[in-house]
Amino acid sequence: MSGRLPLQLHIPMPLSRPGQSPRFDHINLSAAGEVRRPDPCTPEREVRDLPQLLVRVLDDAGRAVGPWNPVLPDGILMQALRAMMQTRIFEDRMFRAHRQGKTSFFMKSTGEEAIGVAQALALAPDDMCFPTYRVQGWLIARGYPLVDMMNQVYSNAHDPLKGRQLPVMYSARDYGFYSLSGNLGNRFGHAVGWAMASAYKGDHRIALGIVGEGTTAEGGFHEAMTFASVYRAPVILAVTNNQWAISSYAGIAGAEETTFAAKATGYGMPGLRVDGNDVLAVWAATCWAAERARQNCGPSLIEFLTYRAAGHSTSDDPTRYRPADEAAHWPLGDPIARLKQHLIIQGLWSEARHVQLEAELQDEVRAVQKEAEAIGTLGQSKPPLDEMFEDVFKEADWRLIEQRRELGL
Amino acid sequence: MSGRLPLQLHIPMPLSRPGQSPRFDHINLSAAGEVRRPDPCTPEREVRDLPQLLVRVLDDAGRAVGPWNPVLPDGILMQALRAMMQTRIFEDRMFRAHRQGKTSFFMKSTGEEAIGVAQALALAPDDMCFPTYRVQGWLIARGYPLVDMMNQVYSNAHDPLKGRQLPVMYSARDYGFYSLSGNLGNRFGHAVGWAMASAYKGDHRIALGIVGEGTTAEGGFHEAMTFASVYRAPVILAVTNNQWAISSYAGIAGAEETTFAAKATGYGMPGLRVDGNDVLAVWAATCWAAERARQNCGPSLIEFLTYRAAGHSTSDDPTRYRPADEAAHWPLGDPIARLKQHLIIQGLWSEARHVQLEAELQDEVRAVQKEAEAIGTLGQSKPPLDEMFEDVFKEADWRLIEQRRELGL
Amino acid sequence: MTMVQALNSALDVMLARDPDILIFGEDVGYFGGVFRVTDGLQQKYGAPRCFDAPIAEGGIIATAIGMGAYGLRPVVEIQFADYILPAFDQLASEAARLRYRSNGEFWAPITVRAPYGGGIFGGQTHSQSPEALFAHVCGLKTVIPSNPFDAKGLLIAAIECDDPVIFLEPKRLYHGPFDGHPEQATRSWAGHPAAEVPEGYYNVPLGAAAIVRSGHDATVLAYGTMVHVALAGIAESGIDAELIDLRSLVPLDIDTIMASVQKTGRCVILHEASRFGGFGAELSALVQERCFYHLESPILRVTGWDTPYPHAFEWDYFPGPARLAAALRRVMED
Amino acid sequence: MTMVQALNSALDVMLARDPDILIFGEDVGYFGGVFRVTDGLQQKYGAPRCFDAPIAEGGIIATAIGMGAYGLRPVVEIQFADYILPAFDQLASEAARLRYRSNGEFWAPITVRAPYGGGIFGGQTHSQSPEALFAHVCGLKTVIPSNPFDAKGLLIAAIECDDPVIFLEPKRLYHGPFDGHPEQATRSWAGHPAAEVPEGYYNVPLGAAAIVRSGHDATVLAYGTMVHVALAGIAESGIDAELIDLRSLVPLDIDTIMASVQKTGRCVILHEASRFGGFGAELSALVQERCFYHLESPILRVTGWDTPYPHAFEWDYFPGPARLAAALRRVMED
Ligand SMILES: Cc1ncc(C[n+]2csc(CCOP(=O)(O)OP(=O)(O)O)c2C)c(N)n1
Ligand SMILES: Cc1ncc(C[n+]2csc(CCOP(=O)(O)OP(=O)(O)O)c2C)c(N)n1
Ligand SMILES: [Mg+2]
Ligand SMILES: [Mg+2]
Repeated sequence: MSGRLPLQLHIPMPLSRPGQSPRFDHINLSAAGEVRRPDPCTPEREVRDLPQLLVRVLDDAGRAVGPWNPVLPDGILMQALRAMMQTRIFEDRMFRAHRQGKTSFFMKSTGEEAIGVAQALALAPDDMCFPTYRVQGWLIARGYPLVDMMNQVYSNAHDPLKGRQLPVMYSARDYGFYSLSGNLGNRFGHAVGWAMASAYKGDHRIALGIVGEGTTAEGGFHEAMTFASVYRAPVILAVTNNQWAISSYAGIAGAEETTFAAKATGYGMPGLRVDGNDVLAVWAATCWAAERARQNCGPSLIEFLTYRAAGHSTSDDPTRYRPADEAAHWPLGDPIARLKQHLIIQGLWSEARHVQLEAELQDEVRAVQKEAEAIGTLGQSKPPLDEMFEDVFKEADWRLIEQRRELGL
Repeated sequence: MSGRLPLQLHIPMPLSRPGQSPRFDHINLSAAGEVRRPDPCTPEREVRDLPQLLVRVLDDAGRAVGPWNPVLPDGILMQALRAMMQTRIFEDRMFRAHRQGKTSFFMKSTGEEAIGVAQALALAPDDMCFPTYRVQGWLIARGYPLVDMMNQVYSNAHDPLKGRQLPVMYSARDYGFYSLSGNLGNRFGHAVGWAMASAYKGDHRIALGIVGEGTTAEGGFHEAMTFASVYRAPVILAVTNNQWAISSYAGIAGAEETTFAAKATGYGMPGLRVDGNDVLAVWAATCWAAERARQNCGPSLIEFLTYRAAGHSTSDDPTRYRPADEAAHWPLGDPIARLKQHLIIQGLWSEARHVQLEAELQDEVRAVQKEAEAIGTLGQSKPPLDEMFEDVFKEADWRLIEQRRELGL
Repeated sequence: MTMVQALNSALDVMLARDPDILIFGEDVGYFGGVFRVTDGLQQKYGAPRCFDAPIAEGGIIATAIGMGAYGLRPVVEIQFADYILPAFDQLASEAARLRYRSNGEFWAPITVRAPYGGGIFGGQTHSQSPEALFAHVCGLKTVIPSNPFDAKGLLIAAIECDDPVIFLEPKRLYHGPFDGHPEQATRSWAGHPAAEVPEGYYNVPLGAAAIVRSGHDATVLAYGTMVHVALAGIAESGIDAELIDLRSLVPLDIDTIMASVQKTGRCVILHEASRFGGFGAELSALVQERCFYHLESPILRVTGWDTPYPHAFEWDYFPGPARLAAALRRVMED
Repeated sequence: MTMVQALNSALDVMLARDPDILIFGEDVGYFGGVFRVTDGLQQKYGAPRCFDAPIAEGGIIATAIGMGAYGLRPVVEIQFADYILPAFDQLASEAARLRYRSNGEFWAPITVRAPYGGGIFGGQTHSQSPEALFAHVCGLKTVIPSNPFDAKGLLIAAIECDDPVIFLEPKRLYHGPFDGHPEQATRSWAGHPAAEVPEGYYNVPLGAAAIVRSGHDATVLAYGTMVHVALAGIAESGIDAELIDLRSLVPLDIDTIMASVQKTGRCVILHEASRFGGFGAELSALVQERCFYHLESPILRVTGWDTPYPHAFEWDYFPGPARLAAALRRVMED
């Protein structure tokens, strides 16, 4: 053993920090249209190359190319564009509302809107999404009332969650949106159980679980993958790799060593790596995995490659740990701009109409915000106080009844 | 969606149950010598085929063949044979001691002795094994006093663990054997942390973590894999796939879908699948992974394919859930018989000498058992009662002091 | 019936009644569980209704919660209560909170069964009593039967309950009562009045304690195996103590407890779990808060020590009848 | 110094003193932690001594235990105490047991820091106080400072301790004291006597409570943020209460508690965690067992309610000075 070099502890570090030039040369991209599209029921051993490739539909010029092009009706594309734009506007306004002291906390999905929006439109109304806080676009795409989202963010008297939850931690059963919560990754396994229940009942409904790339490190991620694989649950398991987990770059979750899609291999599950900033690719991959699930061929894992263009939350200042202009260098661009470009070259859209839609949506969201603020912002309006003691159990026991009384209720 | 078949919940089932003929046709075997041996520092993407193959050295005739043949000195092979035989004899006697009411519990590693024994001999004395209960062979190969193992099993006055632990849950720091415990998989991550500490200090020591195939489902397995991969910890992570986890066949842990070695792929870690009933293959794979770790090339995962020939523990009756003669059909045979055959065809050993050694070892173990039983079996001899209150903390606080007093000590 | 048979019968009855009930857990399928509680159920109801799970307690609970949210009523087994801790976050942060945080849109009507407690030389990882950890989590119910009749009726009530229930089965009672005298011959349930278990459906409501023995001089609060130990201890003490079997810790039958202590003026709490921060602390605090002016002597706790459960010292750790009798004599002296 | 600065200083001092100390956790490296407690340490000591961890709390604790077994003294951060639960099994079944079960061959000298408690509108998953769960586990120590001086000295003592220590940092106190009056202007630590923190090494031993205010008529037991709330509540009540800051729950300074209650004859316990099975239950039980004949009125608990921590109702949930004052008046009346 003598003569050997001493061991060394390796600590992964991103290629660039504040003050340095952004670099993304470590990220392998396939050309749009390059990756084959196997039949959705293909066994995993025949698609073991896919996790290292990148499924893309829109090329740099905005053309939809290759076998994954879903060839969607124009109406759907317009719906997606509108939902993504509305999501961005909604989030910007709520972010500012936080800065104005109107609530305690907020989170944005800027740059990642394609994912939640395309998934919401691609899946069936009675499927269930087990979301992260970064897919508010799902709710918006499915027409959940904006004013209720705002009431939740403001924890006001009309808050559909009765003031019990942190802003953004929505729950919307009728919109296929499972109860969100702070504990990262915990609901990935719920998605699998829900999907197993659907299979147990002989229904047709499938589940979609989502985690961020940072969250893939949690043990619960693996347990969900294992259960999904063992029981061939009709579930789509998605990782949104937006390069950052608060201040930790994806290398801290394992991205130095391989892709997140590659995690599928260990479970004999197909893994797709998909351009997450391309609505068409997100749509196509989601449909592929949904088809697989509905045909009893089992689960899949999809890594959506994207970039978190905003800070982690209102509590975060990303310029402390990454170059301020990093987003601008992200090789997969902005999902709204890319869909807009596609629609324009298809002759379906124009700069002018875009500007007009933007203004319309701004007005709409502004009006809704007025409505919500007329009810009240955090602390100025509240659900009834006794709601604090409801729903701990189906029926309150003597402890809660006594405590409510102690509080004079 | 109409016209589709309803979803169905898939529950994995083994090929044969009690009363049926044993079948192992689902297990893919490579021929001995068939699999290439890359340089230990080869990047994972270049060895991504290995998890589906099977590294074997001894062929069916007992010849050592192919690039993984470690070409060991005869002395080492004899040491391995002796340790494996002694392990089997020790375990048989202790199992019987349990049946005679001399202790509360016992576990055997019958059929899997090659793994712990070869690892113990292949690694350096100051490396650390984070064991399962099924590698008692490690201690025996390293010369841990048999009488102390028995004293532990009997929880008697000389029990090195002072009666605090269930039988078999040894701890033997000086023999590179980390404290065992019942909670499956919990120490896999300790192995990674220990290895990281060695790297942090610039030392040369590496760690070996072991779990059963059933235990790979635990979240802690994944977290250990993730940390090992992210920090390139000098650790060997081993899965002993003995086909059963109590009554659950390996399919319940995911074996229907892919190999356990394939789990390495998701972490960008090489994964080896190795004949665990072949001392030479276990040795060779362990050395390969150790070399990789010592050269700062990071961790590896090794799946050792083996078969749990005995019941899970003294509490188990395997004939309730698998064919009674399943072990006899296991395609990779018995590790002792195979090494014996190899030594015989090498001209180093004979049936007669084997019988003689067997008798010697029986005598030796019997004598040791007498010695241990002279101290006492469970309940008839005990460590001092105040040991119950020691080592909860480095120094007992008032609660423990008072409680000791309450007990009249 | 033994307690194992009673539990099996509860599951059998419920599987037959409600197609939305299903069972899974480590080794519960073909084999019927390491303690045989699910014996024969896979054969009778088919694999999708009673099946083996991967060894991942967190995954088992997470999956059950998802199924519960879909509308099923999963009953899962954790092989030993000691191994429930990897799932603690799923229980405390998810199952217990789902209804509250979603304003009733989703909930987790799951039952988590686990063999529990010591007395079988299981050592530090097969003997523990973690009930205090669950009792502190708002939104979980915790139930612990002490005999076959209650076991069946409480398990049925737990399965029917729309809240998540932790159902802890004193494994030392599976095959017979145990009064804390290991030197005596093992007893079976045969002939015990609480072993008269109807074949069919019935339930024992959660939140109702049972007065196992009425008495005038002191109150003993116990649950699980300790109910039997308490009976022996009371007999050995010669004191006319009232014995309350809590049966469920959450919801807790505070009225029965208060009425008894207000009558007797003395209270001893008996549990097997370690003392510091154990459930006995909550009982002591409650009794003290509500019966202060009735108390004639300090409430005492007789419990496991503040150490892990040590293999060789099982009966030194286990709070047996002698320790209870001593405590009863002490509360009477004061 | 603020509490954040004091904690940072403790880590800085210890990294400089002992090369076997290292720090890791989510976002603690380059960024310096979401609460900035490790700010500048990676830059000063290099990446291997202060680095980011994958988001896997169980993995963080497991890794730390392995390092501890090797001979290092890892100090890990869990980003919020709420997120310590995925690691609960590693803490309770491994860290807390390693020394015992290996007869002292291995142990886990790890320190687990976590921001803790409410008062910052963190909602149900960024506000919890799980201390009772740790206090019940034999083999873990639990420490909760209430001011910058103690925070630094206790953290140093925790790092030096050869047992695993859970170090809970009341996040509402990070930048200033908080007496439970959210309607008043936020205060900073500047000018507070306990904010006078020496730059260098010192420690505050684990297991020694502090008498924050001496008094004759009643004893208030509190820790963390509640120490400040208690001071305000006592002032509002006009009662001459003695206030004890426990500082560590395990080991608990039982002597100081007993001496005080035996003097005052009355006791109120204040904590932010939910009541049922909370640490207040253990305190109540201990005081009752040891001071029964000195007690002139029931020991009361003023605590968070038995519900999750609700975002909109932060100040209705938070046990503020008015509730303490009312309890003090009640114990005086009786
Ligand atoms: C169990 C748990 N650990 C830690 C946190 C604190 N936390 C909140 S978000 C976050 C980063 C998550 O990163 P990622 O999974 O990549 O999702 P993203 O925010 O990038 O969408 C962390 C560490 C938490 N909420 N839950
Ligand atoms: C966390 C945990 N869950 C469950 C158990 C109960 N248990 C003990 S051994 C075992 C089976 C383990 O199977 P495997 O990992 O394949 O190891 P093997 O026994 O085959 O060597 C189970 C479920 C346990 N000890 N710990
Ligand atoms: Mg991310
Ligand atoms: Mg196995």
